[in-house]
Amino acid sequence: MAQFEVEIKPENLVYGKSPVLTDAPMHFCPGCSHGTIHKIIAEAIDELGLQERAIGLSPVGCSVLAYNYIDIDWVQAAHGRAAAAASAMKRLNPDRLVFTYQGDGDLAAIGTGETIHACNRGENITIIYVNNAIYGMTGGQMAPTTLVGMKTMTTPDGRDPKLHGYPFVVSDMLAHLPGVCYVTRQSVHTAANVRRAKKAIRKAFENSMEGKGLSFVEMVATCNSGWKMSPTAANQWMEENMFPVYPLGDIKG
Amino acid sequence: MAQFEVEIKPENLVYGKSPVLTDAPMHFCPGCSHGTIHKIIAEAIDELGLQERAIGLSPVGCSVLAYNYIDIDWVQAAHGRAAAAASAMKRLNPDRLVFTYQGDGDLAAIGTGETIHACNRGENITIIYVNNAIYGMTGGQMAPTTLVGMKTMTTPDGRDPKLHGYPFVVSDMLAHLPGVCYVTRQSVHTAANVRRAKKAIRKAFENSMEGKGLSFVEMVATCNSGWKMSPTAANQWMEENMFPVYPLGDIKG
Amino acid sequence: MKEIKLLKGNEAVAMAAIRCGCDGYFGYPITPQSEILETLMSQKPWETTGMVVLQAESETAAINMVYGGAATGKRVMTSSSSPGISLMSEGLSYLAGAELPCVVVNVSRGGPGLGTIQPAQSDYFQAVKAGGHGDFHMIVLAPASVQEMYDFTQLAFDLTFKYLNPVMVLADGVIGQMMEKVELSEGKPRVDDESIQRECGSWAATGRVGGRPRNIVTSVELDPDIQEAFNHILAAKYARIEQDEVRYETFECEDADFVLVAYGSSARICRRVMEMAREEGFKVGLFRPITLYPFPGDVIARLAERVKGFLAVEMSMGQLVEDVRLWAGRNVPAEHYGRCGGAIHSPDEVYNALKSKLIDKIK
Amino acid sequence: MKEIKLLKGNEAVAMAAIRCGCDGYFGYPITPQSEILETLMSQKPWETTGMVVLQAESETAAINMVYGGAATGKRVMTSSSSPGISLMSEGLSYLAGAELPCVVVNVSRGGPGLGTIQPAQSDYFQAVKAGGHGDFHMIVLAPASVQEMYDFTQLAFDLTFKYLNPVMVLADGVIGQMMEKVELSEGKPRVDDESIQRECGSWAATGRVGGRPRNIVTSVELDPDIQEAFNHILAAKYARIEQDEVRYETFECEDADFVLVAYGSSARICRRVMEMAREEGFKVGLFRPITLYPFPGDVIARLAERVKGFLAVEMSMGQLVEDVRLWAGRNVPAEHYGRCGGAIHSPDEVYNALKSKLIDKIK
Amino acid sequence: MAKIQGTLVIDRERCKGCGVCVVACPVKVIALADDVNSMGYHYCMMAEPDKCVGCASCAIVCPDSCITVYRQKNPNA
Amino acid sequence: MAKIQGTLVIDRERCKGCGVCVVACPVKVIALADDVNSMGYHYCMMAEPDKCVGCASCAIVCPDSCITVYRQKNPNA
Amino acid sequence: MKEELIIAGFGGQGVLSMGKILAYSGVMQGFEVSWMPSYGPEMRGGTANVTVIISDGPVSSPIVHQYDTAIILNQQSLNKFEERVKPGGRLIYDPNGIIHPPHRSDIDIYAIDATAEAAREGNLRVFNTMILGGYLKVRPVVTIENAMRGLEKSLPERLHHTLPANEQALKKGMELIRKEN
Amino acid sequence: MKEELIIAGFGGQGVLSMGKILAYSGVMQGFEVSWMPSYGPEMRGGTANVTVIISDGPVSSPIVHQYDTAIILNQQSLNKFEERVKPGGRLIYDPNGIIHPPHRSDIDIYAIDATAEAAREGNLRVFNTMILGGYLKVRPVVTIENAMRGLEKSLPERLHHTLPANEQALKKGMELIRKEN
Ligand SMILES: Cc1ncc(C[n+]2csc(CCOP(=O)(O)OP(=O)(O)O)c2C)c(N)n1
Ligand SMILES: Cc1ncc(C[n+]2csc(CCOP(=O)(O)OP(=O)(O)O)c2C)c(N)n1
Ligand code: SF4
Ligand code: SF4
Ligand code: SF4
Ligand code: SF4
Repeated sequence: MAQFEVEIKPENLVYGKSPVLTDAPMHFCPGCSHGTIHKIIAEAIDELGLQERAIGLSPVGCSVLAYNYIDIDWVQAAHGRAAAAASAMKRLNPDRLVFTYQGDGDLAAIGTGETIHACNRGENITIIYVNNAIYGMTGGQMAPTTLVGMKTMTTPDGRDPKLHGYPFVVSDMLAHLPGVCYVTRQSVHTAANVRRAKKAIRKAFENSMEGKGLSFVEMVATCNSGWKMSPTAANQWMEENMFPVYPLGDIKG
Repeated sequence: MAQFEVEIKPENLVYGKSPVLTDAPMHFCPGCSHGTIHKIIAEAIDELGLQERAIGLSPVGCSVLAYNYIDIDWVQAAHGRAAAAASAMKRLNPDRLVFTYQGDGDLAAIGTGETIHACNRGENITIIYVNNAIYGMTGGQMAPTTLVGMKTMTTPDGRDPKLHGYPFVVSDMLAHLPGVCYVTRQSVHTAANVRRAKKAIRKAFENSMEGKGLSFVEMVATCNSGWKMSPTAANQWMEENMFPVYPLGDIKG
Repeated sequence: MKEIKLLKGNEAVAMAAIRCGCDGYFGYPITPQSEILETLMSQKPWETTGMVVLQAESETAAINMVYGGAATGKRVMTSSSSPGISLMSEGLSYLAGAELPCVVVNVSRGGPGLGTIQPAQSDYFQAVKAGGHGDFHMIVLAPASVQEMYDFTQLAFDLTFKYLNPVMVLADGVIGQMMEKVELSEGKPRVDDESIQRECGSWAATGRVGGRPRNIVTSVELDPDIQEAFNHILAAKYARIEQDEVRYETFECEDADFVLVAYGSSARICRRVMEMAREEGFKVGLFRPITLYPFPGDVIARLAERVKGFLAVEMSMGQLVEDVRLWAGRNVPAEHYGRCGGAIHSPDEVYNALKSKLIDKIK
Repeated sequence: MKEIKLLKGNEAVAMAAIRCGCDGYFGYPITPQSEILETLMSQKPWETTGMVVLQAESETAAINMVYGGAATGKRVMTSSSSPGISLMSEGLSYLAGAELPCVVVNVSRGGPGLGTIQPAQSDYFQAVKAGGHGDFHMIVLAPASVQEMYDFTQLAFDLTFKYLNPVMVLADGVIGQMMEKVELSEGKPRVDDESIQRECGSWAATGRVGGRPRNIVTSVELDPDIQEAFNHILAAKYARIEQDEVRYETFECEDADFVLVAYGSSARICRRVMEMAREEGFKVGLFRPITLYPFPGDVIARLAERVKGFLAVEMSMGQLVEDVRLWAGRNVPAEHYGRCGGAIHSPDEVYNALKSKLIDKIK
Repeated sequence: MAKIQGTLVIDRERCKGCGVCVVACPVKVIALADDVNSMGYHYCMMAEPDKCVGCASCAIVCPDSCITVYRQKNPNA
Repeated sequence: MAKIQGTLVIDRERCKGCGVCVVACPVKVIALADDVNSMGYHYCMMAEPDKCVGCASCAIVCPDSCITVYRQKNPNA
Repeated sequence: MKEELIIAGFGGQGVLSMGKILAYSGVMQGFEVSWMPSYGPEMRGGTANVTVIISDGPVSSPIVHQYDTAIILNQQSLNKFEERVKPGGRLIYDPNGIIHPPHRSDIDIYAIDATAEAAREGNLRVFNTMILGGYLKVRPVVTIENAMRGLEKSLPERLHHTLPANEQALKKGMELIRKEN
Repeated sequence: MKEELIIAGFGGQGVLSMGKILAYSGVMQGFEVSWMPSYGPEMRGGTANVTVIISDGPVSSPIVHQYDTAIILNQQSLNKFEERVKPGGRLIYDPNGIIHPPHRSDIDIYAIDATAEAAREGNLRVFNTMILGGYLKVRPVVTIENAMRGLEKSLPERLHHTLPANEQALKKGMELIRKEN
């Protein structure tokens, strides 16, 4: 039977780079979840037609340069303070989509207070929370979310709760706050998960535009450099070790 | 029948000022819950024989001068940061009783992060959290705990959740953290409640000395000046309005 | 319509903000400035001008709310007092680093630490030299009356948008808490979104309205050469500010043998001291810097060629005096007098100090 | 037992802390100093000396942990880099206000804002003039080699307990990240609890051991007169420090026409510049302040009577230079040269600046 | 008449006249005085001393530790 | 042979050779090249192009948006 | 004309608002004024005071150490401020609760039994207007009309029905005040 | 003796540890040394470089702008650092991945095909020791013995079994290096 060649033309296109992504190559390590999450944010913004109304807040962390990749207006916020900055931005610009993108060090360590209070005030913003259980940007130190026994640059023998406390489970805690309308935990390591994660982001963005309160999307993610694994091994390790502590699924709303 | 006069002598003493209280008159407003809470802390320390081993942390707030009244060593901590300071103190002095005494502005607003992380680390300290739903010291502004509809200097028309967010219920949130061994909510407006509250403080102190983790004692309290009521009216208002939102009783442990 | 009111300094700040089209105030209670937030909350400008007023959970949150609001091109402000301003250090550095406009009011009190809630001027260095880490400056305005609390709040908004640089109004508990007559200038409406697009469209993160290229508000730059180039842009801006925005008042300095140098409430007190000295026949003048940064150093330098001595009077252990010395040089004495820790010098005390530290020594 | 190691500056700080009996380190990761925390965590001193090492949830928490630990009389420290130090401003002011001993290491980087993670010296003002609000000073030591990172960490502990005042070790990314040979001095054991009672029993909150009157660690004083009296006690302490603790190095200043003034890594670079200039026959010296506070101003003032000019060299837009000018007076030029924003001046660049700004102009 | 008789020693100068003890007393022994102390407060006093059963409720709720309670069996009861 | 045939356009210079797409492909179409691109990465390529069903799983999981997927009915199938 | 005045007493006595009425009255009369309170947590329960300056020229220093007039409402304030009345100045005090009365002979001392009178009238609220009346009697810096306009300005709308009672009290105060030395 | 050297390449190429081995070797030989890395997030994926100074006197500035020797492992670094070799100095590079080779004629240029050789030997780990060997061949700042002692010092204990392979590589590098101009 004759070899058949698919024609490269728009009608046949199934999936390509989102027009809301810039052409800049991302500085992330190979296989880093950040790239995939950036991508689906761009897709969600595109699908909802919000490119001209979206303002993102990038954190201090590996994703500090998110503004180089997603083609919307961006504000780079101080370490941990994105939720406070976003609160003001949304109140002053109620018809805009205002969302933050924050790592677990950023949100769950130094930013705990700002995050909880933005949630408690029920600000009409979306928080995308990338939980890779480590401080990526600074070279792999323990985060509040680091698993018990997990080795990092500051827990070389593994996290010992007696010394370093327990993995901090943020989403479930926030779900208790009346100001929060939607809490979900997703991941992007398989195509099915990416699809679900994107749906979650869309829902969150829709909530924000409809003024329903704060939407919180946790992304359980890998940091293969920090974990000192290959990208695919990291994905598998995440399934086996992260998901039991941070189970995927909707928590509220 | 003849008038009988009780003899004023030690054998007949039922109740008197705790020896762990100093003679300094307290600067609190008449009827302020802080005085009663100070008193039972002193009594608990006395009963447990911990006067020489206790170190208290006083906050920024009406109780900033707690050190003038309870006759133990004290450290006055920066606004909201008592839990961080206490963490270090206890780790460096593991055989001491280290406890913080904090208002709701101090603990639940600016100190949210430090409080949650001390809890999450399971520091062997006690936090006494005085929730009077207002900023007393600074003249009666809204606190995170202010009830919906409650009038304060910064919510002159009453707290409106749309503008100011929701009353922040701290204790239940903290109870979810594995590092926390004991969470209870008490009040001191009747003799029976004072007795229960003191028992709670004793239990918390015992936990701290036994290294069981963090103990958290919330005291639902009045600030009659801030609430602009008489002390007794404030007590009644508290029963009717505060307790439904902050119900008394043990939450964990 | 002009209106005369008897207002506290803090109330004047709030009224000024509403009346000059401020879009948002974000603050946290602290004595002696809580009336700013309280006045705003009782005026409910959201029902009239649409101004947002939000009580933050901390000063750290407040300054980052300001950062966020400013990043969208809005006219935003916060206020606090000394310890609260310290908590804003990182945020202030970010605002300067991202070249964002905002107004920060410090109604300062005695320190260090929790200190006292009484008035002090011991945050001069912090305001003028190091509001935070890194090479940056804030423009610092020092009001000396309630009227100036009102006027400088509005001036601060003009300057901050002119230079896209944070402006601090540095007052103290005296100016914040006292009442004086204030003439309330006619109000300005808030700037509408179209005007923001027009005026701030090149930098503000408002959403990519009309599909314009994206705006990025940031203070991070991983490449040191680019960061350095940016620092030089900032430096050039500061040079412009130093050139164009120096403000001060002189009182009877023309013939003065001795010059008092004081700002804010100390300048008020020193006017009395000057009167007392003149009554006694001493040729004493008063130099009052209105902008603490840019500092009117040239004027000091010029005076230094002629006068017999300076007395810097401030409610601190000696901060302003260092700038006076820097500009006066080492050939003419620049002495310091000040109460501190919340204590306020009375005119008599300052007069005695002037006599003993300068007049009696030099004549 | 003395030991020679090849260490990074950051590692040297960690090793010094363990070996000088530090009781507790509390810190938060930030480039370029995270190796301090990492080295401590890998050395596990809690298993040997019993030292506590805790990763805090933020710099704010870290400095308040230091505050708490210091309040109990323990030898405690933290470290961070520029934005993190800004977040410590309030805490530093509290530590000074409560007269507590502690060591704070700032391995600084380019700012303002998030800036760059590359080395800079633009936190000079913050360290020296205004680590926070209120009238206070920190003692500031500026190491210029990895050996000094080690030695000054230990010196800092001695000074902080001598004066009960925070001591900052102000380094930068160059000194923090470079490796050099270090001679590790013999260790000192941690101070035991009895000795703490003896040495700090008059102030430390250790529990009322033996029923002694209670100790209160605080920086609040509602009565301004008492607060003022306390400010004068602090001032007297600072006067003692300015008297006794000035440290500096001079290199070939005796016959110098021109003097480079530089600290930390810039001083290292300037030594090379001086060599280059001397090779070309120019009489150039180098003055290196080791303590930035207390500033060796008298020495500058004395040099100013003789030399033809100063060039302050620093990785900033010009901060140290202000202190040089303050002390040099207005009769002799004190110029500034520096890269900033994370860029580092090469010896050649500095040499060219020296020539064009001073030598060629004055000769 | 109660078998157990109580009595109070009240530190008038310390008392702030908050009235919390007045409400706390199950048998309504206490009232606030018409007079004020040197701080200007209407201090509290035993208005009906005979009724006191020495249960200490008043003292326990007093924020300012102004009340000391003594109790004795009433041999006459 | 599949009725639906897919194919990939891979941006080799953008690819970081992470291998996530390799794992994601249900029919094992993709492999990493022995060669490296100018960033030094072993970029990925279609090792068995015929097998591709155009499900886009690879592209969806690719963090760096290197893969564009096209699909067409195979008229010969 | 320049009057530098301090009013000092307990926190709850309406010291600050008395100062405010006076300041507003000064404004009504066309003067420059400044009103500088002590502030802080000690105000609740503790002492409070306010410095009011009324002047026909600009007020230079709002902070003064010596006063033309001191209005004193409790013992602590008397102890603190008696010495700070300028020689030739005046001290007005309410004898209620005063154990050690003022003793200086180089100043004019006036007593005004406002607490007692207001209690007698059963309207403690007007106590400070009475004091103000007494003050204006001995130091008429503003006219009664302007004092009433000042009062009106400084009272919130919802309390304007008390204006007649206050006018009564003002006049009563003018009657009550008596010189002691 | 003073040698100011830069080693520059990709993040993963072991640039920093090569510098560290050399610095340790210098210490073994009794020299003063300094090792100053570029650092930062760009190190992962991006470029990395380290300046090593070996001197018989104290090292004044650890920061230099021109180098006696540049060891270059990728194109970006070549572009950046070729100009910064002192006239008369030397540039050593691995041609793997180099499209535009060095062009200066006032310096000595050496190529060393270490990547290819290490790949051939199936041990990419020793690639940088090979380069080091080549360097020491043309600039013998330390003896082979001290280089090996430096290597031992800088390797963690658990990698000491690789020392013989590294010694091999060092020698291989000395063979491989060839002058290009
Ligand atoms: C105030 C402050 N403290 C610390 C840092 C250093 N820092 C940069 S990123 C980061 C944490 C990054 O971890 P995370 O938020 O988990 O994001 P990731 O890099 O893992 O995506 C830290 C601590 C900083 N830039 N500012
Ligand atoms: C950094 C800082 N911010 C603000 C303040 C002002 N302040 C003092 S006490 C306080 C809050 C008091 O409220 P709470 O903690 O509820 O205690 P309470 O006085 O009601 O007992 C505030 C905001 C401060 N001292 N320091
Ligand atoms: S409870 Fe205490 S302070 Fe209150 S009235 Fe009774 S005795 Fe006085
Ligand atoms: S002891 Fe009991 S009965 Fe007696 S006065 Fe107190 S509350 Fe009343
Ligand atoms: S489109 Fe589907 S079948 Fe084709 S290569 Fe990608 S994952 Fe495999
Ligand atoms: S997932 Fe993307 S970056 Fe990774 S190997 Fe495949 S195409 Fe390359």
